[in-house]
Amino acid sequence: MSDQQLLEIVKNALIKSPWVSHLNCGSCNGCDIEILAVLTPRYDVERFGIKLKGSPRHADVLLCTGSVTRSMAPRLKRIYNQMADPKFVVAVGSCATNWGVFHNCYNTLGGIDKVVPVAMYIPGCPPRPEAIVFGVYKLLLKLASLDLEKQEEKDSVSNLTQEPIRSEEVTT
Amino acid sequence: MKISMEEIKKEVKTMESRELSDQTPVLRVEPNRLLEEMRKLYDLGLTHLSTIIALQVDNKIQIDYPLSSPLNKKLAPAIFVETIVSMDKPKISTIEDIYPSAVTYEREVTDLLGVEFIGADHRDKLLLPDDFPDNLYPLRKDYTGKELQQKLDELGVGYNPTIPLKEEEDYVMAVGPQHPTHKEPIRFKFTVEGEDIKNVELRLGFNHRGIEKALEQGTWIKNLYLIERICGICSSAHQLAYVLTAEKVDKILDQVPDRAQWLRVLVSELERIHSHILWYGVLAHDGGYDYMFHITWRDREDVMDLLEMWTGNRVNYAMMTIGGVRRDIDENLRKKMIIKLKKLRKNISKHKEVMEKEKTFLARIKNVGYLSKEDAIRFGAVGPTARASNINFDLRKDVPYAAYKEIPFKVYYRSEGDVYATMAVRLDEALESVEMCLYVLENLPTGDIAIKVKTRLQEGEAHTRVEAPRGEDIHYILSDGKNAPYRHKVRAPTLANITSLMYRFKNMQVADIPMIIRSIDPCIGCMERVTFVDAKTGKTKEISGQELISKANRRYRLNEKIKIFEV
Amino acid sequence: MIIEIVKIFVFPGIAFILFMAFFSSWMVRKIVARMENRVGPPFLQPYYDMGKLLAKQRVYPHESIASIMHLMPMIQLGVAILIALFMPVYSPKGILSFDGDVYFILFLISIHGATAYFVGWASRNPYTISGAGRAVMTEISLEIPLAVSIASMGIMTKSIRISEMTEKLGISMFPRTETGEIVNKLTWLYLIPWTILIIVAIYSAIGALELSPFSAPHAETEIVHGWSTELTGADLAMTEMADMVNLFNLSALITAIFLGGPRTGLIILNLIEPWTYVIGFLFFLMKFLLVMFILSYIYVLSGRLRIDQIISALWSYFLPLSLIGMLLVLILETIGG
Amino acid sequence: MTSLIGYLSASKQALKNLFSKPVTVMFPAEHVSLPKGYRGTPVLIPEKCTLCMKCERVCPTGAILIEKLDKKNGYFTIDIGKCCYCQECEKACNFDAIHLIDKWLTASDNKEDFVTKHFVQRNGKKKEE
Repeated sequence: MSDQQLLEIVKNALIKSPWVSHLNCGSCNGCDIEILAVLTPRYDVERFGIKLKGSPRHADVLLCTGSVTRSMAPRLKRIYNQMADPKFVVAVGSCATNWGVFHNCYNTLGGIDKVVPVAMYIPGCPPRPEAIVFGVYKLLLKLASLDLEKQEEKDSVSNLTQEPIRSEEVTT
Repeated sequence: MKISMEEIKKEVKTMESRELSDQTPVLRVEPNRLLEEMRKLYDLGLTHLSTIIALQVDNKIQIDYPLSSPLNKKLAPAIFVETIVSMDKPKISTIEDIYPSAVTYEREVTDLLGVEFIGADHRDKLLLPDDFPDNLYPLRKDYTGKELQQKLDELGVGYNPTIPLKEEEDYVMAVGPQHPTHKEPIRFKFTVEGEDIKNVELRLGFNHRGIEKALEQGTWIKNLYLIERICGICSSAHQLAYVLTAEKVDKILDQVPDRAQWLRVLVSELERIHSHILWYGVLAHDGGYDYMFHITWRDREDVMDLLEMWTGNRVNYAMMTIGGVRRDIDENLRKKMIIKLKKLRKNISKHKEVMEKEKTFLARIKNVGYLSKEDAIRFGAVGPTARASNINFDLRKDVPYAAYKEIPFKVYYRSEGDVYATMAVRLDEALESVEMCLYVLENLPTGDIAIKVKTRLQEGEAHTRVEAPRGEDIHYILSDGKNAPYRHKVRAPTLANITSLMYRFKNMQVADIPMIIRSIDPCIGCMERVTFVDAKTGKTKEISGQELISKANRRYRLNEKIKIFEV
Repeated sequence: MIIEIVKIFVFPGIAFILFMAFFSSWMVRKIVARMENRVGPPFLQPYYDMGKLLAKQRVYPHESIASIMHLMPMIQLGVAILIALFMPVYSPKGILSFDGDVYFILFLISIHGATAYFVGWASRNPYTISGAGRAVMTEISLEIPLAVSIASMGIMTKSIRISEMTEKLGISMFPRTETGEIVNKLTWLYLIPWTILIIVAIYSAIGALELSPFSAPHAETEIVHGWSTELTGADLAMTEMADMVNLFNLSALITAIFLGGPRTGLIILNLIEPWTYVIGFLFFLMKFLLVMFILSYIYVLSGRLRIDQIISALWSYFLPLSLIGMLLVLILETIGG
Repeated sequence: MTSLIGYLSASKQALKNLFSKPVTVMFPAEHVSLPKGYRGTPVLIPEKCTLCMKCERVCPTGAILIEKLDKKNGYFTIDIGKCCYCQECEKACNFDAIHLIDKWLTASDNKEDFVTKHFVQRNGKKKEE
């Protein structure tokens, strides 16, 4: 099997089984309870293979909420570094997208993208659980349409050729 | 035995006494007599310190201590003790020996306004980031919020901080800021021996955004929505406290139509139902009982639907406005709500039946995290946490606000004091709230839902205490007649309960951590809305051996080997 | 020769075992989801999960011992598959079978706990170390009740070999004369110890699989993900797969020892050889699914006990229970034998 | 067995759930109905807008930005990536020019998708950029 075919399989598997981890970077809890609500029977994201994992090491997608506070910014960066490639960050809520209602608060930095690269933004205050599901679903659609012939898009899916790394970061 | 307000006023030597806009008596005492008078008041029965309100007035710092009594119903409405210190090197004696819960409030004041508390031994940062500059106190009037933001960005606060890679001591288990138990950022540092907890330390401030400072920049209307986002779960409780306080400041509280007051009660009670169901669902999840988590959250969707149908959003309802509420209920919606609430009542009774019987789950929550009645009073526990420790106190009953006077309901309290009792209290309260909602819907008065209010409020100051789902929530506003508050102080229930929480870990195990943390229903978003500054960068403090021993002794005596807020 | 190779690698060997493992993992998740009134994952979900995990990058934390963290999950999977080769699937005899293989399996099951400990220790993280300690404590506590209950079945069937235990289950307790009359009048009393022993065995199996109420080693809300918190990529895939295979193993073991495995029981069919195997396989599947259902039923309807509660439950409740079962078997053997 | 009574009370419900249809709404295949009055995306009707700045003043998040070119012309920008969906702008507007509609599936990988910029001409024709 060629490298290309293998990548194709990996890509498909990733789309069918994104495990998410959740991080509150200083939000009001509104988005957090809606993220928890997507697991529950009414919305049940397990039918898409989405699982909420406690350990960022196991996760593929990091759901971040809230405008990043000055205390959480280094922790967010560190948790992002702990995750294994391929990894994606989704900003949930208006304050995670673009500062939102906290733009006057001195101890906040702004959207998640000021600290780590963001793959998908889900505006809403808070977004409905369906909107969160839709956001993750749209991220997967974006992955599915990646053209693996191109090097940079190939890199974003997998690091198959990469040797296992030793992280300087330890789990908090 | 039960002493009244007039007698209290006679007992205390005051410099002068005045009243807030809402007729709350303020007793101003000299700073050097504060400790003495506070001790006298504690002995007279004013055992509950709600918070410490500090603000800069001209070149002085005014510090208010709202006191009340959970046991003596005559003293349930708060009374303010006030003292004034000068701005340069402000100093005042600590009251943590009398009110242990004052530790957090005092540290908050130290961080935000730079007041030094004489006699208190831990003065590290509580809420502000570690690399926050020294001698910069956000709540002083030197900078506006935007200027402060720019200054901090120039200094690079939060961009390049140093976090230790690993704990230096052995057997330290850190819970948070990212941990599956607690979705919100807070950090507990547990020193464990095998499975037993030996020590616990707490670091707050990960969710500290600086809302109180930002409120001074907004307008009375804009602030409604920032206040709402202090916490997404108890959003309407904060909003209610804010609008009631603003109405008291503007002296229009009695003009607010009845229907508006009843609808305020309705949204608060619906919020309480959803918050309590959420809470015991997550408690079941913490206990590994995922089945109950899913079932309770499935049924919670009903109340979320109700709120969405009425208010247009599932979480931040934006219902309150100064002078009334924003949306009315029509006949069609009222009927729908009654049908859904009756279904909900049946479902909550089912949850109650299962959760109070399942033995593997009960084994996890019974006799875990015990808090006695004496300790609950001493550490200033509020809300369901206090009611689980046999304190019959509910602000809705004892200091009625909005339309609670006209609505019949029962206050539930239990004597066990463990996690099980907090669960049982909340289950009962959720059921009672459904009954209250049904009563409100069936007896809703007709009339307007809001009155027109000017964009600027009158000068004045007022405070309101509201029974949020988690307990007493206090808002204080000082208005100088402009279109924004001069000072707005918020104390959320979690900050009052966190002191008692630290004592609950005694003799417990690692596995009990999530259940005990859950028992007070912590809401970190609520707790850390304030502004705090102080940083000791590069300075090392030398302590002599004698000092160290006396400190250690003091800690041992006061806290029984459990350190609070040592970071 | 070819048949042997097919047996080992295809049916009922490795390919079949992995299929059954993925299937049982999906089954448990689906039953749990449906009991919670949800839809649950699609049928191919475990394949997607494993495919993705195998391709992910491996990250080893600062100061950890990478070789142990890489090797131990592989050992877990290898051991799990080795156990699975002993399971009788279509005929009372598994691929591997020898005298004393029951005790060999018990030994192999305990290896899982030891490897878990090493992974947790090598990760150098307070959560993993705590999880590792809990895994070992649970493993030790459940091993003895499980061993006692299996040994009692051995006494009942007078055998220490899975294939014989499967074959003789019931027959040795119901010895008949040539005309078909039951000799021993006490035989129906054997149902009492049998019930006690199967309950003990099922709870021990739940403990070995780290499911609720004995899920403390993996307690998500306390210690993140227990001993496997720091595993990433292929290492995590190996442990997850080992867990899945073990789910098959323990259900199949209970099916074989307590329910007669692929034996058709009272139904007597005179069929030519391949058809007895097909019928046997179907019977195995039915019993297997029943055990799986009971496992997930207990799993979904119980909370997670604390580690000290687990230990005291297993030592002071299930161990005496299994000993009572054994005693009853011995008494019946003495009186009736 | 350790908790037979507890099991019985929950297991009846669990077994009932097992054989009944799940309550899951099969989003995105199934349509999700929103209640009347849902506070969704704010949308401007440029013909009605008079650039009175009232909504900008009242917006708590700064999601509305009005750049006036002269007395009659200007750009009206709404950034739903900042919006907190409080409906204050709809309430403040005297000309019914801004509305919160029931559009809510707005996720995107590009922040610029959230910004809509309208060219507003008082008593003039609409022109969209």
